[in-house]
Amino acid sequence: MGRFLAGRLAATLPVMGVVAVIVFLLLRLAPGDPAAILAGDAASPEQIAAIRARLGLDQPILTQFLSWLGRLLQGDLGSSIISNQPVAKLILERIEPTLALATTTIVFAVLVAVPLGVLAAWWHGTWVDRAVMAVSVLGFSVPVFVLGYLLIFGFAMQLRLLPVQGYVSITEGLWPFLSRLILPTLTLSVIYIALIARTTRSSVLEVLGEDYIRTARAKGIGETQVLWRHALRNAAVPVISVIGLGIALLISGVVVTESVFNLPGLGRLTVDSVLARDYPVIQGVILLFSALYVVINLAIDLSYLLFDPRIRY
Amino acid sequence: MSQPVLSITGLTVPLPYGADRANAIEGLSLSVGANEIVCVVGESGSGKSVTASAVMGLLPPALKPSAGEILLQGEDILKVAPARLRALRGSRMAMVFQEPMTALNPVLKVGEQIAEMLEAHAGRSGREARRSRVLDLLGDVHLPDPPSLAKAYPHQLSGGQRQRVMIAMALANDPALIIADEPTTALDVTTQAQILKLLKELQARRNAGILFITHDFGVVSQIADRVVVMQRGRLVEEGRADEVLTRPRDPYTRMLIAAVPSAEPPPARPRQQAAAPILAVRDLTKTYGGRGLFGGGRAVTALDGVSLALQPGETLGIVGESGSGKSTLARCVARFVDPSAGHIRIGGDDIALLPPRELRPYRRRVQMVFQDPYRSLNPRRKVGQSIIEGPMNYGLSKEAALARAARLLDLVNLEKGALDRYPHEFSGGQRQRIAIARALAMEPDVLIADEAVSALDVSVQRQVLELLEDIRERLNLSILFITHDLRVAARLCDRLVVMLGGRIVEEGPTAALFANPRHAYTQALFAAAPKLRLAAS
Amino acid sequence: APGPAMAQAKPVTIRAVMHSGLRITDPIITTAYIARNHGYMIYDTLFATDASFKVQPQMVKEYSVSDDTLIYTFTLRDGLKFHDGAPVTSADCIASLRRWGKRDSMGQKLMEYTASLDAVDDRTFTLKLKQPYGLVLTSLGKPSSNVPFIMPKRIAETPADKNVPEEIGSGPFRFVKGEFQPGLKVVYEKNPDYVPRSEASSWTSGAKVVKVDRVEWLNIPDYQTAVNALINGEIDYIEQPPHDFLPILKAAPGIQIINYNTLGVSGMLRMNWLNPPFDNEKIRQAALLAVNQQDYLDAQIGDPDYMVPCLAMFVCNTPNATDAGAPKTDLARAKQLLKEGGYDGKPIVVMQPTDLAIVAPLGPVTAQALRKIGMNVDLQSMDWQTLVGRRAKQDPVDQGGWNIFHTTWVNADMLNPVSNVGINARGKKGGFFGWAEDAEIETMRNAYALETDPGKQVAIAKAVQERAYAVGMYYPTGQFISPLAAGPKLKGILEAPAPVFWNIEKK
Amino acid sequence: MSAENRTMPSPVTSPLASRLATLPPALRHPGVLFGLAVLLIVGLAALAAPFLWTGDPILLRPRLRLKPPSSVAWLGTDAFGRDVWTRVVYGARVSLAIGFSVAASAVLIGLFIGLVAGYLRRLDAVVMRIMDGIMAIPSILLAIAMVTLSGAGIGTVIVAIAIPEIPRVARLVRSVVLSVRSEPYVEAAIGAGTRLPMLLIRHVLPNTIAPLIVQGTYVCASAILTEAILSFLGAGIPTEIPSWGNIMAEGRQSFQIAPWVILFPGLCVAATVLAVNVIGDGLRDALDPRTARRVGALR
Ligand SMILES: Nc1ncnc2c1ncn2[C@@H]1O[C@H](COP(=O)(O)OP(=O)(O)OP(=O)(O)O)[C@@H](O)[C@H]1O
Ligand SMILES: Nc1ncnc2c1ncn2[C@@H]1O[C@H](COP(=O)(O)OP(=O)(O)OP(=O)(O)O)[C@@H](O)[C@H]1O
Ligand SMILES: [Mg+2]
Ligand SMILES: [Mg+2]
Repeated sequence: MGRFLAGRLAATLPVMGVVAVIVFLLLRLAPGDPAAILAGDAASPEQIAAIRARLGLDQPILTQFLSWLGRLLQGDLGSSIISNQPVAKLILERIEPTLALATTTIVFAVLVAVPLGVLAAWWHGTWVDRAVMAVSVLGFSVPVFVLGYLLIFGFAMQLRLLPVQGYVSITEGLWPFLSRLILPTLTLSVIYIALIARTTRSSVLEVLGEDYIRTARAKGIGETQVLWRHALRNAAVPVISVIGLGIALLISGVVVTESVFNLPGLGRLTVDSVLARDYPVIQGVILLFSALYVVINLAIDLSYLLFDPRIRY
Repeated sequence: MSQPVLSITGLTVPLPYGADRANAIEGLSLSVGANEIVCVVGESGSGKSVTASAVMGLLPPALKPSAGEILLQGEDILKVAPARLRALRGSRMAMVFQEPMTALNPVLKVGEQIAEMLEAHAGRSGREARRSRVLDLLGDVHLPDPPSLAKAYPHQLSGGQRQRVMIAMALANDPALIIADEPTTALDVTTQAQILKLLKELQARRNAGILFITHDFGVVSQIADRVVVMQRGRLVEEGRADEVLTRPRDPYTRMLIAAVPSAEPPPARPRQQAAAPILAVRDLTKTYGGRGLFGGGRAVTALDGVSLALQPGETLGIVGESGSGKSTLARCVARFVDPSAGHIRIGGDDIALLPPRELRPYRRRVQMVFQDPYRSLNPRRKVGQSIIEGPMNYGLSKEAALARAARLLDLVNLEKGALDRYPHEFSGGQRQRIAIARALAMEPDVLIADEAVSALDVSVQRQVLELLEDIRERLNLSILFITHDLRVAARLCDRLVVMLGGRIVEEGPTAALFANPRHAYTQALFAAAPKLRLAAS
Repeated sequence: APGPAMAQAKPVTIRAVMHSGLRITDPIITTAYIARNHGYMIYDTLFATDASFKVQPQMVKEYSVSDDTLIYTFTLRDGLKFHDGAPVTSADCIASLRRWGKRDSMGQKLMEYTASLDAVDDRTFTLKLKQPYGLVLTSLGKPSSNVPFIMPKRIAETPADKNVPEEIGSGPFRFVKGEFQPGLKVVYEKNPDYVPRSEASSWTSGAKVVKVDRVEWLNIPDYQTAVNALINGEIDYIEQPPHDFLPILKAAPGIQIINYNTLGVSGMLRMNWLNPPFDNEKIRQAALLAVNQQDYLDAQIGDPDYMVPCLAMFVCNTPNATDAGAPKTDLARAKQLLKEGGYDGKPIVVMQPTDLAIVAPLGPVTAQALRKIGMNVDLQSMDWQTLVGRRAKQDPVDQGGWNIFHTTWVNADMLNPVSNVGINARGKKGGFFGWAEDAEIETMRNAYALETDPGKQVAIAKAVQERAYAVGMYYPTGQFISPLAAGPKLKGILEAPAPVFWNIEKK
Repeated sequence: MSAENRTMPSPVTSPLASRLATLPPALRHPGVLFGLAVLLIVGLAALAAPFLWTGDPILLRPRLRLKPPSSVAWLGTDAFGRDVWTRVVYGARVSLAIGFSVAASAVLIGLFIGLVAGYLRRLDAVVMRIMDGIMAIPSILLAIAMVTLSGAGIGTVIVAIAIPEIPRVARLVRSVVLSVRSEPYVEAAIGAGTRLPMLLIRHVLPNTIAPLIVQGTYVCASAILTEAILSFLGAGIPTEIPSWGNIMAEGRQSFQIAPWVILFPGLCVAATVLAVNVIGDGLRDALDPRTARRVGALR
């Protein structure tokens, strides 16, 4: 167990290394020039070149990479080219809304999707099953931004139940915080619900065919208990895996959801800095995402232990 | 006799459209009295399990009884409301399922699983009361250290222990009827013997009726009061155990009983002693796990300095306790796993530590027949394709390979048309013969058979054994034959080795070993084998 | 942080959605309009232009010009104070002008003719010219990018290509550094020390009286959301709602649509003079004859109320407005010129920034027009920053160069041949992207700059425009007005060439 | 379980049943049939686009912008006055092309990587770490970077969307390979001297097909949606080439005043994604190796 953890944590280094190299190359090969952006419309080539030199962008890629890596190893993520602010500060400011949205989305999606999936599996082949599957596939078929607009139109504009946009920290009260997260959460979780519900359904379906389910029934216990106590726990591992895999999906979805609902989160920071070629910020954010990804996967692998005593590390 | 615990009359369960016959069971009537053990025997697919499930009300949704009644102490299972059925299950009737490996929920502690049975039938309410009852039950089935065992998960128990947990569960609410579906197929004889003894004891103590499904006649003769013989969904014979076993009336029963191998080794085959063994294993050691980048957990020494030799044309049997390293030995010799140390000589060359690339020339010379004939044939490839694959790998033309395959099918008693069919279109016995044909198509020097007949019912098992006897004579084949069935070993093998804990503890000519086992474990093994009183064949 | 006085009552706050997020806080190093707007919040200017295009003193109390028009003497008003408490001095003004003179095109020109800038005392300084120059006050009162904002000397000494380290000015609002989130949110609070002028406000001149406690600029990237938020009362102000949303906003109760910038905005089609086929004057003319301004305006704006069809390069309804030399769509002639120019059918790369809603429609319209006369067009979609990077490349098309891009300008920047960068004809030596080069125009531009008689200036501007059309410097795709939308509570929004927040009340 | 009934060989009694029985079993699933029908219609419409009363998909008519559906423009016009019906029909070409080529390329490349990683222990760790790395990069971001890197174009968008999908496919294949490689029939084939490439093709590959079809349909559906998101972010297909994604992205501005611009391509996306997903689910039910094995074992 300890060795497993150590091993997994050690394995994160190569992953992050790979990510760092890929991202660095991608960015530096991409067209667009932060110096030209900084210089503005009327700048002369000399002015742009001077800015490039000041930013060190005229150095060979390898040199740039090594110096970035060197600073990174000292814990310095650098500063934004565009706004001059430290990357770490930018990220810290933006992390809260994204984290809040991701958390509410996961919690909500799991709370809805798992029972839906279980129901569909239980009523396998009936209209309940078909309805659940159709709804979740449909949810999967609507582009996130369209869904966001529809929800805003319905809940905020017509019914005037919820605010349209923005983010308020939880420190300023639970309702202000939650009310602004409800619509984004709904929007973002639809895809997620579809994914989890379908996985839960097929996983529970598979488990329901297992011998120990028959054993459980042979004991004369009620069907609800068969379902929740015996079937669901055994079906948990693939469901958890898909939640983990879906986190990558979530991060992509966050980008759009954050723009539609004007949440000042990491997704927007990422897109904005990509569009502005703000290299240090992009690198910092991606590094954070990949670290997060690795940690989440580790957490998920560890959570298998909770559900399946046969798994040991 | 008072009212029977279970009485089935005229039960018919139709099969879904398109199956090979109309009804899984047809007009079946049988009864089980209190304090009686009724054994059900019959070929695979004859409807034994369907009968058991029907009694429990646990038939798969595809199967619905169309006629008949099943009376449990006078109450018709087929008519009662679902809630009532649930109340009956586990309290008045209980079932021990065929596969202990899969019948227990892998994520719940065994203690909880037993306690659930008590909980479901409210009788014992208090948590404490339930706990002590669980411990009593575990003790009843002779499991060691019940308090810690109750906290174990199924995968932490051996097969025999799991089987006993299942039995404890079945007994929890003192049911009037216990149904046991092939509860011992996967077990070695020592463990099997323990379980049978236990069942018998418990039945006597609690005055329950037991419906016991099996294909092992040794087991039948050891515990049955009455025997029911089924074939293709019908009951063909029924009677007191000693009568059916010694004086079978129905031809099918007679055929079955005749197929049971005798425990007496046949006289040794006359063979000339060759100068050099075809296969020589020396000091073979295999340790699983322990290595690996991030630690593979525990290390298991599955083989610990095993040495043996196989002469040309000889059949060497390997018997021994479950987990003693028999399969590991076979797989090392076939080089599906890499030995940790030691030597494996084929002809003159040591292949023990050759890298995979250099193994190819030797692959042809050692062939393996696997325990599960279905899984050892690629379900997506036609039988013909599977058979010619090997020879063609070694340069034979397709025509020549097909011709050889046709000849081999003939040798294993299958028609030529079989080449164009898929594995699932064959019966278990046929599949095992196909697997043998595939191995023979390589013209190997050594054939390794790992539990190659254990999964088959006696009549099919007999066909395969006869085939092997025939082929080894004709082709002068050397066979390494792994089994846990001593009768089978006795019948086929020239010599036997007995394995325990990764070592060979005894070895010798079959007859000599049977007559005079010296090692304590060998003695225990033979003692545990069920004795048979059968009709003289 | 808000002072104790503000903490008691809930501060009156205007929440405004601006056209983009503020990232670069230095209005001198960038021409970005958001930085200019930011500049108007926290800085003040020496002079300012009023609604009748007259330059009025702002920080300057009085000024005098020597008879030979070579020496300008400026005296600052009393009580000018930076947000850090320091008084505004001549040294601060001189440093600020020098820095601005390094970046801004009009500033550069002014500095070319400037012999020296000297402090006379703390509140008086002089600007000495090398020769008479007509645009001294026009430059100092320049309403749009880059505006010569006055900063403390220590900050104005930052190199001209480096963002200022601190946001300190003497303007009517103070920058709340602690709440600044680049690209997301900027917070300003009322500067209690600011002493407004007594004249009435007119454009960026006159009194700048702040009537709220705070102004928050938010960047809501999705206009759909911003519009909904305004209707829902979550925000008070949208600087530039896309025209497609105006019907919705008009229908919503209480929402005001205000044409604050009547000068408006102009679109520009810019060809690259370095690459074939637009290195050929005939083909540039062919292009100008192929396009039709009305199509651009229809595609871009749609609502006739907000379009100003206008082929005056120096902005309609201003002193320099004229349609001299303007082409009339003539496909036959265009085709003929194309043939004469020897167009070989090579694809023309037109860059289209899909993420910039106001510019995005121009590319397809151009593509369709050029195709009509038989040109082969490769319309390439990209994001604006890719375009910004790529338009700086002087390479041939197959090595990452380009042929055509479009952009828009606030008309305040286009009013004369000197400030209108599209007319800059210096080619590769300091010209605007596209690198149009024409010695004749450069001569006229210089003449315009040196001319002190407004009437003669107008004549020069006309000649410049005729020449510019003839050589194909650029095509104005039309003028339009981008109104702002405000919630029912805002009163007193001023007209100006840039959005300004003084004088606005929130009830 | 009823999945088994469905896939039990049909009785050769009624003519319909016998005709159905000649279909491959997977195609007999009603969901699959429905999905295929929808895809067929969309696909045919895409192929026959010029003949479906369409005009020029890029013809701008700025004066006719944002007109509601009428006899002139069945589905109305967009903000450039282009005909929405024409663009939606032509858009089917691009969206289907993107969906299918992303699915095909991600599946093929992922399959190759997964097979190699699953079978060659030595490469496994390295290859999978790289895959993890790619997976850790948010796919949208990678796509934006790729698109800005090599310019907007169908090809770039396909590559950009496919790359992040590859690791997921590779992981899936690898896990199948790991479980199949210990199957007795694979060992039997090794024992018969079958060389690695043949072993993979004959014995391992077929087992990956069922899960790959499911994964492939999922990838196909999500590629169509991802393209829409990329267009939303300004990094998608050039507007000259209509795709459902960029039609919707361009139309989002006028969502409230001209909902038809988004509605019709939206419906098309929903129907197609639904069809593809239903096919995937149906094939999973029909091709589930467990079901197949159980059916076989019962006979
Ligand atoms: N779920 C099911 N659906 C359809 N047919 C079934 C099902 N379960 C069993 N059958 C069929 O019912 C018949 C009887 O099967 P059953 O399992 O009772 O055989 P068995 O006697 O227990 O054989 P074995 O000794 O192999 O366990 C077989 O033909 C089998 O194919
Ligand atoms: N792949 C493996 N990794 C780790 N341990 C293993 C592995 N395979 C077998 N073992 C262990 O090696 C020992 C010998 O196993 P083997 O399969 O050879 O036993 P066997 O004699 O064939 O038993 P059985 O009669 O039950 O088939 C057992 O303790 C088993 O748990
Ligand atoms: Mg059975
Ligand atoms: Mg074994």
